[in-house]
Amino acid sequence: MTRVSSQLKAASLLASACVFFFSCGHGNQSAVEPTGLQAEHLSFLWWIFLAITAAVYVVVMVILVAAFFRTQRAAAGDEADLSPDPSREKRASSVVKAAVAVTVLTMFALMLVSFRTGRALDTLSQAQTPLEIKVTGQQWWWQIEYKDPTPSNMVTTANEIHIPIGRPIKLELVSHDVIHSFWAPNFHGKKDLIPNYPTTLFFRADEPGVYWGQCAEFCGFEHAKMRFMVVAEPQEDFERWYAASQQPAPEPVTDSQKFGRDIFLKSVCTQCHTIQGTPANGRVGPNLTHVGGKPYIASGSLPNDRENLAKWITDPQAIKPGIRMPMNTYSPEELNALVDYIQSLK
Amino acid sequence: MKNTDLSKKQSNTLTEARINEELRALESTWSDKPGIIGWLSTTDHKRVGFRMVFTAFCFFTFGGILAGLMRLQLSLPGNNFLGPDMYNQIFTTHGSTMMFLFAVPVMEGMGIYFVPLMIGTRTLAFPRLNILGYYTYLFGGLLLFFGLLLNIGPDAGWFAYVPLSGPEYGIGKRVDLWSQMVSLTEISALIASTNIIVTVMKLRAPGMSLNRIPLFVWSEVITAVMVIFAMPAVMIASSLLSMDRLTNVSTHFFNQAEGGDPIMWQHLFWFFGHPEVYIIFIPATGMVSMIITTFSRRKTFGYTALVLTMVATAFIGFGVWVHHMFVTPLPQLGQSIFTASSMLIVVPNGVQIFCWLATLWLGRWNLKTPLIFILGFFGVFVMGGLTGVMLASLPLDTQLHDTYFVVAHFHYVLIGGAVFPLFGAVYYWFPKFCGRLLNEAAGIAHCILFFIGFELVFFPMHILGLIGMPRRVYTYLPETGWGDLNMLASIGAAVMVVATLIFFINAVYSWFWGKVAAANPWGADTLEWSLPSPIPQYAFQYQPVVQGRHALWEQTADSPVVTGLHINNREVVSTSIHDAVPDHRYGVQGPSIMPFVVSVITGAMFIGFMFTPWSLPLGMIALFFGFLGWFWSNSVEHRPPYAPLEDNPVYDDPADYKPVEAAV
Amino acid sequence: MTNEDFIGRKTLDVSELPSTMFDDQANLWWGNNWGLAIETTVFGILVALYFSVRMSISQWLPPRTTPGLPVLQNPLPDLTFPTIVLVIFLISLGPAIYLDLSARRKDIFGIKVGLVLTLAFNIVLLVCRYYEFDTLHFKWNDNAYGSVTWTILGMHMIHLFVMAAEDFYIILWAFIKGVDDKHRLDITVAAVYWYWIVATWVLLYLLVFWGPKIL
Amino acid sequence: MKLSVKLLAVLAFVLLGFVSCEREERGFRVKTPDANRINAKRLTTLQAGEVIPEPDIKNEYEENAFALSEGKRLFSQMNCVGCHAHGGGGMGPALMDDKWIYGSRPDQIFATIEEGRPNGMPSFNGKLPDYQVWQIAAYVRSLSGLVPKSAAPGRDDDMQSREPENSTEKQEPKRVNAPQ
Repeated sequence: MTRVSSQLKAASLLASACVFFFSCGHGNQSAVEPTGLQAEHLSFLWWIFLAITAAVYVVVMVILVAAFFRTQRAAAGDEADLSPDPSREKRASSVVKAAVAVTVLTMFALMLVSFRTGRALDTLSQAQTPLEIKVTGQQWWWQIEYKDPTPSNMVTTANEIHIPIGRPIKLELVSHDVIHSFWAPNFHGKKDLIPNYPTTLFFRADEPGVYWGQCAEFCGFEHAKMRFMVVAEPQEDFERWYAASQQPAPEPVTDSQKFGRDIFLKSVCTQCHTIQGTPANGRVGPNLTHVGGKPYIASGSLPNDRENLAKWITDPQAIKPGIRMPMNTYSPEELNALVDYIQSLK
Repeated sequence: MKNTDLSKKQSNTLTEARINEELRALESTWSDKPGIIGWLSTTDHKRVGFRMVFTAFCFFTFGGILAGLMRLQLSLPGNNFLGPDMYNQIFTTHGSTMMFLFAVPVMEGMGIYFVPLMIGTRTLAFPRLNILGYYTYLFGGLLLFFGLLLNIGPDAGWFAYVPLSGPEYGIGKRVDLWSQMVSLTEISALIASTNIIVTVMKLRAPGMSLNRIPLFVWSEVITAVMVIFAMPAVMIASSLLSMDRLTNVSTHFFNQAEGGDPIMWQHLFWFFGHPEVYIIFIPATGMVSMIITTFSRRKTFGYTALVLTMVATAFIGFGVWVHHMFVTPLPQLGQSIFTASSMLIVVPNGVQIFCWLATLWLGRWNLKTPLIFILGFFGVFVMGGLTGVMLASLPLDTQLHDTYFVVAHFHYVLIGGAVFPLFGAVYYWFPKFCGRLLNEAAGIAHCILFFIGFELVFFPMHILGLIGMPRRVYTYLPETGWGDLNMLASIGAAVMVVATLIFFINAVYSWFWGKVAAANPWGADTLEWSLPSPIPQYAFQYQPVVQGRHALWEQTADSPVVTGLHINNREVVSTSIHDAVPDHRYGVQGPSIMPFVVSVITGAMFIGFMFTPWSLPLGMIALFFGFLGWFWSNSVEHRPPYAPLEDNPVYDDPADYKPVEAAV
Repeated sequence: MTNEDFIGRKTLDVSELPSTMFDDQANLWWGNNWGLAIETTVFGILVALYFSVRMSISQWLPPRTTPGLPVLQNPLPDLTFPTIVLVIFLISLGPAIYLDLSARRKDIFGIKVGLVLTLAFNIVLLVCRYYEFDTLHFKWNDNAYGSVTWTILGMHMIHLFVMAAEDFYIILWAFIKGVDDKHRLDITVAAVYWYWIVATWVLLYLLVFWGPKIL
Repeated sequence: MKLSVKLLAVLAFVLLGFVSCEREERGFRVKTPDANRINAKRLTTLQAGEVIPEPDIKNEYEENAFALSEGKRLFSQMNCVGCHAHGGGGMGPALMDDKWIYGSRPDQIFATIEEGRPNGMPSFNGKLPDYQVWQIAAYVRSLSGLVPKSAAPGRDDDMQSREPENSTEKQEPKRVNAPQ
C-alpha cells in the first residue's frame, strides 16, 4: 500500500513539475521570473530554499519507504516489543540526535541566507533621486500620482504605472478606506497599505516590458479585479509618455465626439471623474484625462475597445459586481457618441 | 506502615457475589435520565465527546461543500457561478467553520471522549460544565451556518481584518454573526480545556505517574494549556470588534483617528491564530504517536523527547505570530526576531518526526488502515512543514504571503497534519464508539483517493501562488494563465469528495453492519482497550492500578484494581498530581438540565449582543437564576465512606502508597 | 474484562479516604485556578491594549473634545475616590481570610458571619464601582482611551457581580441546608477568587488611575 | 429525539432570519423605483381639481444596511458634508435634529435633493441616478434616527463629530419654516 502511495506521490510530483514548466509562459505576473533587482534577490532566495527543503523531503520519504520495505510485518495478536535490543536502540538514538543536529544547522543556514537577502533588499532604499510615485489603494482601483515639485506638472492616472528602467522607484503607499496590498511580483514582494500607516516600497525594473500586479489583501467585493499594470520602458519612452500625460485632454474633433463630450459633461459622469481641460472634476473615481490611450479599463479587467467601453458604461455591475460605478441608461446614439469621445482621450 | 509497596495493600476479597452486586449498582448509578430530558442533560463524557466529534464532522461536511463550491467557481477563468458577494461569504464561512467549528472542537471532542478512558477513570472532573461547553459550541456553529443559508454570512475573511470588518466597511450584521460565533465556540473550548487539564492532573488511575501518561493524553493537556492562554485573545478581539460595531456602544478600539489601532487587531488575532494551528496539530501528533506505537508493535521511541517537543512547540508557538504580519509596516528588527523564532519551531517538530520514523524503523508493522493514514500524514505534513520554513523567512514571505502558495501551505499542514491523523484515529477508535470495525478495503480506498485528490487540489496551488494568484479572489482573468492549474485543482476536489463519501458510507454501513470487534482488536496498549465495546456508561467496573507506561502491555493477569468507591454515588478515585497516589474519593454531580438552560441563556445573550448592549445586563440577570438552579441541584450532600468488606486491609495514609518504579 | 477476570483480584481499597480535600488536592481548587488563569490572561491582554492606545495617542492624556460636552484640557482621572475604594478592597480581605479559615476549621458560626460580611463588602464595592466610572471623565465612546479604561473597569465589575452571586448562593445553602464538607471546599475556593479579584484590582487601579499621570 | 431538537433550533433560526435578511441584501444592479419618482416630484399638495391624497411612499432602502451605507458614502462623496457637515449643519441646515423645512417624508427628501431648494441647495437632477438619490434620502433620515437601528450605519473610522447613526435617538420630525 505504501509503495502504491509513494509511487503515486512521485507521479504527482512529476506531473506537477511538468505543469510548472508549461505554466512558465505567463511570466508577466510571476515571482520566479524576476525582471527587477529586488525580485532577483527574492527569486534566488526561493530557489535556495526550494533546493534545501526538497532535499529534506526526499530524505524523509526515502527513510519511510525503506522502513516500509525492510521492517517485518506483524499481526495485532503479536506480542509487543517492550524490551527492544539495546544496541539497536542506541544506534537509532544516535541517528536521531545527528538528524536533529543537522536540522538545527540547516535552519541556521537558511536563517543567515534569509537575513542576507533582507539586507540586500534594503540597499535600494539608500539610492539617490528615486522616481517618487504615490499609490493610493481604493476600493477597488489604484490611484497613481507622479510627484513633482511643481504641482501643475504632477501626473494623475489610474491602474497603470509607467516607469523608466534602471532607475530606482520609490512608491509611497497610502490607503484611505480598508487594507490593500500592493504586489507586482516581477519587481518586489508585497506591502500592505493600511489606513493611517503610510509606507514606502523601493524597486527597480531592469528589463522593458508590461507586467501585472494586483491587490493581495482581501479588500471587499472586487478584490479579485483590483489589478494594475506596470509598464517598464527606456528612459526616453518614459519621458515621452510623461510629457504627454501632463497635457490636458485633447479637444474633441468630430461632431460625434463633441456630442459625446456634451453628454459626458451633462450626465452623472462628472460627479466622480475628472477630465483635465473640461469642467469635469470629480475626485471619486479614476482620472479619465488620457483614458483613451490605455490598453485596459476597469482596473485591468477589460481590454479597452468600443464594445467593452459601451458595456462598462451601461452596466458596470455586470462586469465588476459591487463596484461604485452606477448603471447608466443612454440611447444608442448617445452611447455611441460617448464612447467616441472617451476613445478620443488619448 | 512506612515504605510499604503495593503488594501489602492487596487482598483477595472480590467474590462473584460482590462483583455482581456492585455491577448492578454501578449500572444504575451512572446511567442517564430517560427520554429527551436525559438526552439534553447527560453528563457522560463519552456521549458528549461523541456528540462533539459527530457535530464537528457535520460542520466538516458543510465546510467541505463550501470548498467544493469555491472550486467550482474557480475552475474556469471569469466564471459567473458565484458572484463576489456569495463567494466572500462562502470563503469566510469555510475558513471559520474549518478552524473554529471543525478542527478545534473535533480534537477537543476526541479528548473529552478518550482522555478519561485512557487515564482509567469514569468521568471528567466537571461533567456538567462539559455538556454546557458542547451546547455553546453547537449554538455558535448553528449561528454561523444559518447566517450563510440566509445570505447573511460573514464576508470579511476568517481573520476579519479591521477596518474591512469594522463598523464603517463591515456593513450590516454579518461580521457580528462571525464575532458572536467566535465568542461562543471559544467559551466552549476554554471550558473543555479547563476540564481536561484538571481531569488529567487529579483523576488519573493510581500508579499512572506523570511519566506513564499516554502520549495522546499529554497532547490533549498541552493543547488545553495553549487554549487557556491563546483563546482569550481572540475572544477579547471579537468582543471589542462587536463593541466597536454595536448600537449605542460604538467604542474606538480599532479607530486610529481616536487613538485605536487597526494593527492591534492583527496582533490580537494572530496571538491566538498561530497557537491555534498548534492547538489543532498537537492533539493530532498524540494520535500519530498512539497509532504508530500500536501498529509497530513496540514501545514508543523517545517518549520523553516526544512529550518535551510538544511542550516546546507549545511554548515557541506563542512567539511566532508576527510572521503573519511580515508585509505590514512594522519595524524590521522585530520582524527579524520572529523569522528566527518561526524557524526555531521546526526543530521540535523535526524531533517528533525523527522519533516516529525511528519507532517505525525499529518496529514490526501491522499494516492496517490507521497506519496507512499515518503514512499519508508523513507524505503530506512534511511538505507542509517545509513550505512553512519558506514562509518563516521574512524576505521570501513578502512574495508568498496572501497568495495561493499560503493556501497550499496551510492545507498541507492542517489536512496533512490534522485530518490525516484524525481519519486514522477514527479508523483506530471506531470500535470503541460502536463495537464494530470499519471496513478495511474501503478504508484503504478512502486513504489512497483522499491522498491523490489532496495532491491534485493543493500541489498546483504552490505554483499558482508563485505565478501571482492572490488568495481570496472570486475569479481571475483568462490572460493570467491560471486556468489550467485551477481546473486541475477542481478535478482534485472532486476526487476528495468521492474519497470522503466512501468514508461516510463506510462509517454508516459499519456502524450497523460492520464486523463485530473484540475489546482490543488492534492489540493496543492504553486503558480504553481494556473496556468492552461499546463502552458501558460507568466505563471501568473497577478502576485499574497502572503498572507501566504501556498500561495493557505491562499489566499482568493479577494486576490490582481499585475498590471501596461508593457505588451509589458517582465516585472516582482522585490521585496526586505527580505520582498518582490516591488522595481522596471524588464525587461528581449527576445529569442536570440546568447546563442546557444556562447555555440557551448564554446563546441568547450573545445573539442579542449583535443588536443591543442591554442583552448583557439582561443576560446576566437570567444567568444569575440559571446558575442558582444549577447550584441548587448539586444535590449530593453527604458521602459517607462506602463500607469496606471484612478482611479488607484498610488503606491508611496516602503517603504509604508508592507506585511501582516506572521503567523509563 | 468480564466479571470472571475480577474474581480473586488483588484490590487497592480506597474506602477510608476522605471525600473532600482542600487546596491543591481538590479538583475544584484547580478548576477555579485554571479559570482564573484564563481571566488573568484576559486582563493581561487588556493591559497590553491600554499600552497600545498609549502608543497611538501622541498627546497624553488627550483633551476631551466630545461633541456636545465642554472641552476638558487635562482630564486626568480623580484619585481620591478610587483610592478610598482601593482601601475598601484591601479591608475586605479581612472577612475573606476569616471566612477561609473558618471553613477549614469547620467553624459554622464563623462561616456564616464571614459569608455575610464578604457579601456586604462585595455589594458596597459594586456600588462604588458604579460611581468610579464617573471619575474617569471620559465616556467609553469618546476615544480609544475611554473605551479601554471603561472595558477594564467593566470587566472587573463583571467579576464583582459573579463573586456576589456565588456568595449569595453559598449563603442560601448555608442558612437553609447547613454547611457540609463540599460547601466548605466551595467557600475556600470562593475565597481564592476574592483574593484574586483584590490582587488584580491593585494592579489595574495603578494602571487606570495613575497611568494617565506617569505614562 | 435528536432530530426534534435540531428541527426546533432550525425553526427558531429561520424565524430570526426572516426578520433580518431583507436588511442584509446587497443590491448591485439596482433599477430605480420609477413609480415613486412621479409622485415624489410633486412639490406641493396645492393643485387644481380634486385633492390627491398625500402619497404614502415607503423607501425600501431605509431598512437595508447596504443601501444606507451606500447613501452614507455618497453623502460624503457628493460633498453634502460641505454644507450640512456630518448632519450637524453649517451653511446648510442641520439634518440630525427634528426640524424639517421641506418635509421629512422619503419622497419629500428625494424631491429636495432632486430639485434643489432656495438659498443654496443645488439640484442633483441628472447628476445622480435616482436609486442613489433614494439611498441618500434614506441615509438622511438615518441621521435623525428615523430608520431601524439594526440597519443604520455604525461609527466612522474617523474623528467623531456626532453620534453614530445607529446610536442616534429618534427625533420626531417637526415642520418649521425656512429661515429668512
